[in-house]
Amino acid sequence: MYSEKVMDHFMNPRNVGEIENADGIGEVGNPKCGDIMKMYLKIEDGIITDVKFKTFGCGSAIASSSMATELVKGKSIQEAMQITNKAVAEALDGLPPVKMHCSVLAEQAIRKALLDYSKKSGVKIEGLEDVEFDDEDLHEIHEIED
Amino acid sequence: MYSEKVMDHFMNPRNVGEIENADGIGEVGNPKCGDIMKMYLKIEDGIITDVKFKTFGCGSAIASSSMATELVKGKSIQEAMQITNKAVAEALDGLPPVKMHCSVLAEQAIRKALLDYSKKSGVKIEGLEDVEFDDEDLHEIHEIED
Amino acid sequence: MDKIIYMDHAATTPVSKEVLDEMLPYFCEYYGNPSSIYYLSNYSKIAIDKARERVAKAINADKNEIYFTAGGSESDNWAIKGIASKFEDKGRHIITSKIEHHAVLHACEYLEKKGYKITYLDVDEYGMISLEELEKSITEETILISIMFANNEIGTIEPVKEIGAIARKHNVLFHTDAVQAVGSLPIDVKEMNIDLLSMSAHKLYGPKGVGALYVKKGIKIDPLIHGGAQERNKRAGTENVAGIVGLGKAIELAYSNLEENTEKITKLRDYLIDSIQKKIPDVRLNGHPTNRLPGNVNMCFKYIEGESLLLSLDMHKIAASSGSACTSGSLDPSHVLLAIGLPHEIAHGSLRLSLGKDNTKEEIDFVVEKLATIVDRLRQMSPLYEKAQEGK
Amino acid sequence: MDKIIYMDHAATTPVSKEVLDEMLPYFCEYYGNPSSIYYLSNYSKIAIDKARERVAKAINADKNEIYFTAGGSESDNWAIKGIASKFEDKGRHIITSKIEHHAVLHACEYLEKKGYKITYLDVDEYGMISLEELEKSITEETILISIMFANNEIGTIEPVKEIGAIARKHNVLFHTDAVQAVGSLPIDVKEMNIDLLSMSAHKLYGPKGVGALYVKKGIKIDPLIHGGAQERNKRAGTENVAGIVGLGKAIELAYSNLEENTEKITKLRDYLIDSIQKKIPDVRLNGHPTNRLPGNVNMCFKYIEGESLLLSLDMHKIAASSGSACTSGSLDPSHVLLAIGLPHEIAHGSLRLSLGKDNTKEEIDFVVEKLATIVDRLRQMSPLYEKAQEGK
Ligand SMILES: Cc1ncc(COP(=O)(O)O)c(C=O)c1O
Ligand SMILES: Cc1ncc(COP(=O)(O)O)c(C=O)c1O
Repeated sequence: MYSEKVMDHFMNPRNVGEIENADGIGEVGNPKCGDIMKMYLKIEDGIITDVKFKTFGCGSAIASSSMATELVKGKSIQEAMQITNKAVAEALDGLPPVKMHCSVLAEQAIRKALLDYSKKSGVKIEGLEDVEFDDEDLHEIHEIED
Repeated sequence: MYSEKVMDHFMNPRNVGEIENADGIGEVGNPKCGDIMKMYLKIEDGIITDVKFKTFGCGSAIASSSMATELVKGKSIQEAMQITNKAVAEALDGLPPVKMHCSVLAEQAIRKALLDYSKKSGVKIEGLEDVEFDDEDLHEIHEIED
Repeated sequence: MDKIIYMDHAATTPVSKEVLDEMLPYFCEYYGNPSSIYYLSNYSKIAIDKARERVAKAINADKNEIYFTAGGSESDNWAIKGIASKFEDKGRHIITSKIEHHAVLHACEYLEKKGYKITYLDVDEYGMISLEELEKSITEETILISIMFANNEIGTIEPVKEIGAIARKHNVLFHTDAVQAVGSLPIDVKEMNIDLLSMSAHKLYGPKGVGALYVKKGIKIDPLIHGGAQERNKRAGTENVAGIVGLGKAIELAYSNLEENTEKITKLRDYLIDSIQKKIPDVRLNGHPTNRLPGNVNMCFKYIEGESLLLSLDMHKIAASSGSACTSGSLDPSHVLLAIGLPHEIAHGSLRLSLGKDNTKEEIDFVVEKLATIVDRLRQMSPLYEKAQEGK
Repeated sequence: MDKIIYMDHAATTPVSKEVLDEMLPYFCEYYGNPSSIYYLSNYSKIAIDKARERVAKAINADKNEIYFTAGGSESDNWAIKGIASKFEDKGRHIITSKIEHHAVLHACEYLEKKGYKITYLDVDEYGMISLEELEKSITEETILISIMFANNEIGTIEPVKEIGAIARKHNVLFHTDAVQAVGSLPIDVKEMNIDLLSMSAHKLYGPKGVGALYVKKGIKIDPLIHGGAQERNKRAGTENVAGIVGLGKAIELAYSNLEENTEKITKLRDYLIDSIQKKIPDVRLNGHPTNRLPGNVNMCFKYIEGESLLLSLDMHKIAASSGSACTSGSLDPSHVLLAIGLPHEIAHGSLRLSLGKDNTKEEIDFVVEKLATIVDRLRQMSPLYEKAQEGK
């Protein structure tokens, strides 16, 4: 069902934990739906110098979080903004169709943390103004056809 | 499906053939339904001294005819009149429910031959006056329940 | 000859050794429920997937167009009732033929009781439907045409591609009961415009109790069996994994040897027909002389009844079948033989010998020899024969 | 430990060696179609007959009350739709419960779309229906009550005999989905007033893809699969002979060892529940504490999600299952866990360990040890756990 990469990131997730006094924190998902991702960012001079996560969710949610942290670490804010759910899924060598929403969650967690940073720091981030985080719809996004 | 007796009477039927100048001939059944039995009787002094049959039909029709001839041979007319389809079936160690109509056919063939004898000879036979031979209904008689 | 001579392959076939070998691990070893997520279940999931691919390939379908079922009857019922239920608001008219298998006919009769209108097309003396009549019977209300690919009793092959074209032209769905055709005839659902196709494993050296329904991508159909999400939510129930594996292997084998087997079996069939006609008087070949299933021989032997013929053959360890009513205990002989115009008494004397890949010429010679003796014996006993002889 | 530790017997079971051995001859050797009349077919006919007797005996039914199907889902669908169709003129109301298997629920929902009225009874925190509520919901229109014998997720055993008595009193038919109960609990259809009962072979060490429906003598039901005259005209299709033989053997084995297995498995179950509760904090046992299936353990582990638990167990070769939505990709967790009143986030953290006759105490110790580590690891990762700890 899952690729080896997914299993590796699930069993040995990178960057688990919290960052005290994080510059940006993003939490997405909903316990009702069975997944919550919380992402902590440390940002210095526009560069994401550290990132941690905590996730309540299925294997691919945990793996997606882990992979997302790897993808953003050391990147500039603008680079991090380019990371899509597809990029997360591809970096994991793919996710089953019913699990694609986990990668969407990871993408949103990054953006929400960046939004939080933007609000706290007053640094404007292009493309973040009108993002909505609609938890309930997430699972529907990549439904299989029949 | 069939008892050994049925198979024996089917493979080695007794009294197959015709009797020239038979004293009574009875034909029952209908080619449409897949069975016809024709029975020939030789009757002397109220005793059935010889009997032959020809049958178009399934295995149990042939076996029932054969058994019926054995049962009537040497019997008096009154004894022959007592032979029921049940007696034929029992003598064959039973017939499958869907095949019980074959034994009914055999019983009717005997009676019809006796009726023919009665008409030709003028000898009255008790119990034969109001017999009807309804070919079409035969198959329905012993239908299985569901 | 001690071995049984099996000439009833249209009724069922033995499971090939190669097929059974592929099935075996899925009983005790790879027993995981395909819906479970742990590693053990991967074996069953992959096995089903492979079988689906094999089945799809055999009829030029897409993997996702194949749904596994419990056999031909379920597939037929599902196709007909599932489409009827889904499209009840669009129309309630279905067209089928008089010579369909009971799985189709009785499903249609059931729908008739529920208010659907069914047209049962006539067939000609060879068992072929008329394309003209078919096209004429299509109305605004027509939602489905269900015509079999090849008939199980007389072997006649219907003009499937032409039916498909007519269905397409009038925007009506086309289901074909291909239970007798799959494994014996080349099938291309795309080229033939087939929307739904039923098959059954046990007719092609696979196990009994497993089959499939092909449903063309995009076609909506209500499930017959609701429940779990198996078969992409279309057919619930824990999968018969071993059976599905068996179907996959069997169909692959059938199509990789198709030409060779067809040639061999067709030759044997024609030799069998020829030998019977030469040796036994008053016989009639039922079905189409050439446009018939490779292994199908169906003949009527006048003046005798089919079951007594079968029983006699059985005494010589020859397994065959008959369209006689007496094998089923009902009054009427086969609806197929009546539909091609045979009178009842002739239809009662029918015999079907259906050949398979392992039959031999020696077996055929043996069968014909025995058959001649048996027919003669039964005719000597038959009052109909007597009358006919007198008439001559 | 190299061998897999299988604790998902409620999902499916391996076929017992003894069962497979009895099945094997019916693939390649005794392959005759049971409907044929020649000698070869006697083997299959007799085999089916024997299986029918064994199944009947296991539930104290009559041989002629057993109809073979392709599994539990078909049996459920047939019972519900077959009765609904037959009695549509008498009434269109069916009573069932909120915790039924999807085979029952989705069949009922389908009927709802077709104009039937369905009452879905609530259950209490243990998963038990209320007999009072049941009786109150019966109307003039009610034709069928369908309540499961024992729940597949939480193991709760419903008051079947009492339900049967209520059904009888009000002259309503009573169907029970006994797929999880057959082979694990004593069943007497006569004493329990059961009119229809579904079972499936693969839950009791028989093969997948075969089951049966018990239909009490005299009860009229429309077929789900129309066609040939198999199963006394009630369920068409060439019989899955080997599968049926397997079901017969499996059920006989199950009931001849019932007491012994029940005692052993119940002990293991209670030991497992006990060990988990001792070793792991913040857990909750779902289902009835005592009135539950011998092998069923269902627990919620707060703050973590079920699928991640399953995956981690799988890494230790432990096979289990979960009521988490994530195993199916849908939003909502198990309808059963919601019906007993669990909040979504708790329901997402459920784990079902279902024990079988071959599980051992050593396996349980191993599983509990691994489980404790896994739960701890996942909780350390969980933002919910973090919040809860802060709150304390
Ligand atoms: C209670 C219950 N009913 C019905 C079914 C369906 O049975 P099957 O998978 O044999 O169709 C199952 C198991 O899957 C079950 O546990
Ligand atoms: C043409 C045709 N359709 C349907 C069926 C039914 O298939 P099954 O016996 O697998 O249900 C058969 C064979 O029995 C058949 O020959």
